Amino acid sequence: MMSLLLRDLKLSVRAGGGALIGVLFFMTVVAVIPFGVGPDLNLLSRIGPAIVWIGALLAALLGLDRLFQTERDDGSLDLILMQEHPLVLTVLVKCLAHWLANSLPLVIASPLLGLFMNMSEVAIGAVAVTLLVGTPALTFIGAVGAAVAVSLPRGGLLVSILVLPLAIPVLIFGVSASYAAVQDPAPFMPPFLILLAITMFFAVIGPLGASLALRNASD
Amino acid sequence: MMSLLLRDLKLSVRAGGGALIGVLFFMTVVAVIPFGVGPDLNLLSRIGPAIVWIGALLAALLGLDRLFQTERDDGSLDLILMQEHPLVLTVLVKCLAHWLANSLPLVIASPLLGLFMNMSEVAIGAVAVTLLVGTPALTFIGAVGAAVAVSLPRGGLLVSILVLPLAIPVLIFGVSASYAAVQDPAPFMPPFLILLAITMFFAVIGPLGASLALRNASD
Amino acid sequence: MGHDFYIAVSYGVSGLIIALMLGWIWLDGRARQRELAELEASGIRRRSSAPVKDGAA
Amino acid sequence: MRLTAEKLAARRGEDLLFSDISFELGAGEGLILIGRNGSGKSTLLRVVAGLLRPEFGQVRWSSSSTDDAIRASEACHYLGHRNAMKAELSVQENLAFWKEFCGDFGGGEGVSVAEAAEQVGLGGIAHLPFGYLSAGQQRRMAFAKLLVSYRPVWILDEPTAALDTRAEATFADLIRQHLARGGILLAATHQPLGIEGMQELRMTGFAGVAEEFAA
Amino acid sequence: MRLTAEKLAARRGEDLLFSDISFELGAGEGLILIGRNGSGKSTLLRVVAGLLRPEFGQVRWSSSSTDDAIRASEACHYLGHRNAMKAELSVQENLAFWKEFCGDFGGGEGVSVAEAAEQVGLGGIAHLPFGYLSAGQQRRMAFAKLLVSYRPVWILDEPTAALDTRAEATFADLIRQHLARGGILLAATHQPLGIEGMQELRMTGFAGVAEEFAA
Amino acid sequence: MTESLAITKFSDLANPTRFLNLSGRILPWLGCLTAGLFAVGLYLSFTTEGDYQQGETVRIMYVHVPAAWLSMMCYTVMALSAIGTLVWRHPLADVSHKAAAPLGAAFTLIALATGSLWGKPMWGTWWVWDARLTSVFVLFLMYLGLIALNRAMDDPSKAARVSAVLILVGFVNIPVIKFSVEWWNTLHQPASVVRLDGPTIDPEFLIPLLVMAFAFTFLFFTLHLMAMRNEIWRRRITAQRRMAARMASRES
Ligand code: HEM
Ligand SMILES: Nc1ncnc2c1ncn2[C@@H]1O[C@H](COP(=O)(O)OP(=O)(O)OP(=O)(O)O)[C@@H](O)[C@H]1O
Ligand SMILES: Nc1ncnc2c1ncn2[C@@H]1O[C@H](COP(=O)(O)OP(=O)(O)OP(=O)(O)O)[C@@H](O)[C@H]1O
Ligand SMILES: [Mg+2]
Ligand SMILES: [Mg+2]
Repeated sequence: MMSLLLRDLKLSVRAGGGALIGVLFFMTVVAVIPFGVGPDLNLLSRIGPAIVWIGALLAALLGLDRLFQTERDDGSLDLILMQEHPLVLTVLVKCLAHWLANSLPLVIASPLLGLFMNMSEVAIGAVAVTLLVGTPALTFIGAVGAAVAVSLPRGGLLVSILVLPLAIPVLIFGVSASYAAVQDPAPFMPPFLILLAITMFFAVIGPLGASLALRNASD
Repeated sequence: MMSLLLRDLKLSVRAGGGALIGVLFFMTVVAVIPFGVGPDLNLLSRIGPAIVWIGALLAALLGLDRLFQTERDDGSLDLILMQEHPLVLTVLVKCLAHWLANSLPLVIASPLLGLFMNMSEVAIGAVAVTLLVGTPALTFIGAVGAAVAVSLPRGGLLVSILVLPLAIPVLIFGVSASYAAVQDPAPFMPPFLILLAITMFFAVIGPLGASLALRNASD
Repeated sequence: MGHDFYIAVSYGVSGLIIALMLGWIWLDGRARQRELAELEASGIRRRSSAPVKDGAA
Repeated sequence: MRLTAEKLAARRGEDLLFSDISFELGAGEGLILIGRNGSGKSTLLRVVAGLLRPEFGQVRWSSSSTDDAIRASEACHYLGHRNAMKAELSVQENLAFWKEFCGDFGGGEGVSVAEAAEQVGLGGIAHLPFGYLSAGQQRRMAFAKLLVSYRPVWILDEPTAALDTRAEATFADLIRQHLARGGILLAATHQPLGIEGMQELRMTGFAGVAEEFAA
Repeated sequence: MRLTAEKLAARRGEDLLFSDISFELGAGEGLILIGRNGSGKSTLLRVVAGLLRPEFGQVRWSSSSTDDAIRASEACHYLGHRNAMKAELSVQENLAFWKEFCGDFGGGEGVSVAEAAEQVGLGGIAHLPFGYLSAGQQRRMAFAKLLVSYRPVWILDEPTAALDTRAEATFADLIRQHLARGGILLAATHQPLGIEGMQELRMTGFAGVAEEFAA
Repeated sequence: MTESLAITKFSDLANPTRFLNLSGRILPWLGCLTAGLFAVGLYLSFTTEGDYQQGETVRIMYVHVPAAWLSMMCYTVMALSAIGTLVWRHPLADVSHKAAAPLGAAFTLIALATGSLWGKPMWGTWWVWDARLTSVFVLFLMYLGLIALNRAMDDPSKAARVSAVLILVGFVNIPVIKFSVEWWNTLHQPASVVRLDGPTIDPEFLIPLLVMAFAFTFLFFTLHLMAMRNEIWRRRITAQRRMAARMASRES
C-alpha cells in the first residue's frame, strides 16, 4: 500500500505538474473575484472565505476525473483489481495520494490568498483548518466520479456534473464554519464537527462506491 | 478538414452527451456558488460576471489539456502529422472543434445563468458577448499547452506555467469589459477591443506555437 | 398580474410537461413495436422462442 | 493446488460468446487457447482472472496450504494485451512497485528486480524510463513482472507478440521453469509457444451462431 | 516513382542507433527490416515516415507525375504499433474519417469503406464501436486504413502482430496486390511475411556497439 | 448446448416476457384509475375555498406538492432498483431505473416551475438560493446527469451497473431535500402533511391534496410501466439486429 502511495505521488510530480496547475487555478479564481466586487475591502473580506472555498472546490475537480482512467488505459487497473488487498483500501490510498499531491498544496496556499482577500487572521486560520478537514471529502466524492468515468471513454465534464452536486454539503458546512469563526453569535464548532462528520462519512462511502463502480465497470 | 471537425465533434458528443453537458456543467458550477456566498441577490449579481467567466475557464481547462494527448496515445497523431494539410490548419480545426463542443454551449447558456444570478439585462448581454469573443483565446492558449504536453512527456509543470498565466489576461479583460458595461464611469469598448485583439493574437500564435511543438515532439 | 394568472400558468405548465412526457413515451412505444414487427416479418426470431428444443440440441 | 473452471459462459455486449467451458489444471499443467481473431480467447482469460464476471459458472482455486475461501484471481498473474507499466517511471521503479504491491502468494518467492530484468535478457537497461523502450523490450519487461512476485498461475494473453525469435525462446524457457516448479499456465496464442505436453482448447466464438456457421 | 533514403542516421537518447543506411525502392519493390528487439527497426521506419528527424541524411520521394518538392511522408501510409483508431467511434466512422482526411495521393484511388472491411475479412461488423473489437480484429481494421485511401508507399511496423494465421495470409495477399499495382513496401517484422522477392535489411542496433557484440 | 445454458437463457428472457404480459394487462386499468383520480382531484382543487392568507394561489399547492413528493419518490424507486441491479443483477431492475430517470426529471421540473410560479406572488421573487430550492435543483441536475450518463454508454448492462452506483451514492440528497427546511431556516414552508405527529393542515386543503397526490402517484406508475416496456423492446430490437449482423458476417 505504501508502495502505491509512493508511486502515485511520484507520478503526479513526474507527469502532471498537478499540484501547480491546481494552485495556479485557485489563485486565478481568487484573483478575478475582486474585479467583480470592486475595491471594497470590507466586502472582499466578507466574502473571502466563500471564494477561497469555491476556488478549492473547483481546483479539486481538475485532474481528479482521470484518477483511474490512466490506470485503465495502460492495463494497471486489471492487476490492481486482482490483488488480495481489499479494493476499498486501494482506492483509499489512491485518494490519499491524490489529496496529498493536489489538495494539500491548496490548503497550504490558502493563507496567502486569505491575505489577498484582506481576511482577518482568525478567518484565515479558520479557512485553512476547514479546508484541511473538508477537502478530503471532495477527493473521496471525486473518486466515485472517477470510477464511473472508467467505463466512459472520456470523462471530463460529465464526471464533474455527477460529482459537484454531492460536493455541495461539504461546501456549505466548510463555508459556514469559516464564517462562524469570525461572526460572533454563531459558534464555530457545530458546523465544523458536521464537516468532519461529512468527511468521515464520505471516507467510507466514497471508496466503497468507487470500488463498487470499478468492479462493475471492468471489461 | 471538415471531416476532422466532424470527427472531433462526434467524439466529444459521444463521450459525454454533447452540448447538454456544457450547459449542465455550467449550471452545476453556478448552483454551487450561492451555497458559498449565501443567498444575497445583490452580491450574487455583482460577482455574477466573474463567476460565469471562471466557469468558462474551468470548462476550457477540463479536457483541453488532453487535446493532442489522446491522439498521440492511439497513434492518430502520427498520421495527422504525415498529411499534406498544413499542420497549423489542422491545429486550428481541432481548436475550433473543441471550442464548438465545449465553450460555445457555455456562451449560449450564459444568459440563463445570468438570470439565475440575478444579473441585469445589460450585464447578461455583455457577459455573453465577451465570452463569445474571449473563450476562443482560452482554447488557443490551451492548445499550445496541450501540444507542449505531448512533446515533453514530463513537461507537466511547464504546461501549467504556460497556460494559466497566459489565460489570466483574457480573463481579466473579459471580466472588466463585462463590468464596464454595467458600471457607469468605465467605458465598455477599450477592454472589449483589447480582448478582441488578444483573441486575434492568440488565434495566430496559438496554432503556430502548437504546430511547432508538435513537429518537434521527438518520438 | 393577478393570482389567477399564476394559477393558470402553473396548471398549464404542469399539464404541458405531463402531456409531453406521455406523448413521447407513447410514440416511443409505437415506434418500438413497429420495429419489432418489422424484424419479426424479416424472419429474425428471438432465440428464446424455442428454448427447450434449443437446449436439447 | 488446482485451478478449476466450471461451466463458464460469458457475454460480450448482449450475446453469449461461449458457454459451458470447463477445465481443471493441476500443478505443472498448462492449457493453451487457440482460435481465430475474435473467438473469445481474451474474454475467457479475463473471466478466469476475475476481471469479467461470467454469465454463468465459476472459477475456483483450491490448495492444501491456503484455505479455500480466497478468490481464484489472487493466485493468478495476468499479462494482457496492455503492459501495465507507467511510461513515466523507470523500468526499475515499475518492477519494484509491482513486486511490492503484489507481494508473494502462498509461500512462493519472486526474484529480485535486477535478476528478473536479467532473466528476460535486458539486464543493463532497467534504469531507462519504460516509455523509452522498443515494443519488444516493453513486452519483455512486462513479462519480468511475472518473475518478481510469485503466483502459481500465469494467465498470458499473446505473450510473444512483438518479440524476436530469441526472446520467444527465452520466454518458453521461463514458462517451462515455472511449470517445472509446479506452476500452472493458461495462455492464448496464435504462434505455437513451443512447449510440450500442453492441453489445447479451440475457441469458436459466439455460441449459438458459431456452431452453425463456423467455417 | 522512387523512394530514396540517403545515409540515414538517427539518435535515440544520446546514442546513435544506426548510421549510414541508404536504400532505394522503385515501383513494386519492397524492403523488410529484421533484427532483434530494440535494434532500431521502428526508429528507421519513423524516420522514413518523417515522424522522427534523422540525425544525418534524408529521405526523398521522386516521381514523374508530381513535382519533387513534396515531403516524402505525404506519399506514405504508416501503420505503427498503435492502431490510430478511436475506440469510441464505430469502425465505419473511423475508416470514413481517415479516407476523407488522408485523401488519395497522386491519382490513385482507395476503395470504399465497406469494401476495405470486406477485404480484411470483417465485412459484417463495421458498425461496431472500434473498442469492442478483439485485438486481432482491431489490427485488421487498422490495416483496412491502408486500403481506403491510396498511397504508393506502405510503411508497416509489425503488421501481423496479434493476427491469426488466416488473417496473416489475407494480409500477405493484400500486400502482394499492392506491390503488383506498383506500390512500395517497407516493413519491419519478426515473423516472415511470406512474400517473395523482397530485399532484407538486418538492423543491429546502436551503431558502434552492436557491431562488436552482435551475437 | 446444454441444459444449463438453456435455463439461463430462459430465465433471462422469461422474466421480462412475463413482465411484458403482466404489465400489458394491468396498464389499461391503471390508466383509467389515473384519469379518474385526476378528474376528481382537479374538480376538488378548483371548487374548494381559497386560503385567507395565501388567497387563490393555494390552488398551486395541489400540483406543486404532489409533484415535489413524486420527484423524491421517483428517486427512491430508482435507488431500490439500483440495489436490485447491484445485488441481484436483475435485468428488470436495470430497465426500471433507466426508464425512471426522465420521469423523475419531469416531475422535478414541474415542482420547480410551479414552485417558482407560487414564489413570485408569495415571496415576491421567482427564485432564491435557499437550501430547499437548491437541493431540489441539485436533484434535477442529478437526474439530467444520470440521463446523460446512460446516453453516453452504449453497453446497457454496464451503464445500468455504473449508474446504479451513482444513484445510490446520490441518495444522500433525498434526506437533505426532505429535512432542509428544518436544518436551515428558510422561506419555504416546513412539512405539514408528512410528519411524525400527524398532519397539521386544514382538511379543507388536505382532501384535494391527497387525491391529487394519489393521481400523481398512479400517473407515475403508469408512465413508468410504459417506459419500461419501451426499454425492454428497445433492447430486444438491438439484440436482434446485432444477431442478424453477426449471422450475416458468419455466412459470408
Ligand atoms: C421553486 C421553488 C420551490 C421548490 C423547488 C419547492 C419544493 C418543494 C418540495 C421538494 C416539497 C416537498 C417537501 C416535503 O415533502 O417535505 C415542497 C412542499 C411544499 N411546498 Fe414547495 N417548493 C418551492 C416553492 C414553494 C412556494 C413558493 C411555496 C408557497 C409559498 C411552497 C409551498 C409548499 C408547501 C405548502 C409544501 C407542502 C409542505 C408539507 O405540507 O409537507 N413551495 N416544496
Ligand atoms: N522515445 C525514446 N527515447 C529514447 N530511446 C528510445 C525511445 N524509443 C526507443 N528508444 C530506444 O531505441 C532503441 C530502438 O528502438 P526501436 O523501437 O526502434 O526498436 P525496434 O527495432 O523497433 O524493436 P522491436 O522489435 O522491439 O519493436 C531501443 O533500444 C530503445 O531503447
Ligand atoms: N468491450 C467489448 N464490448 C463488446 N464486445 C466486445 C468487447 N470486447 C470484445 N468484444 C467482442 O467479443 C469477441 C471476442 O473478443 P476477444 O477479445 O475475446 O477475442 P480474441 O479471441 O482474444 O481475439 P484476438 O485473437 O483477436 O485477440 C469479439 O468478437 C469482440 O468483437
Ligand atoms: Mg485477444
Ligand atoms: Mg518496433
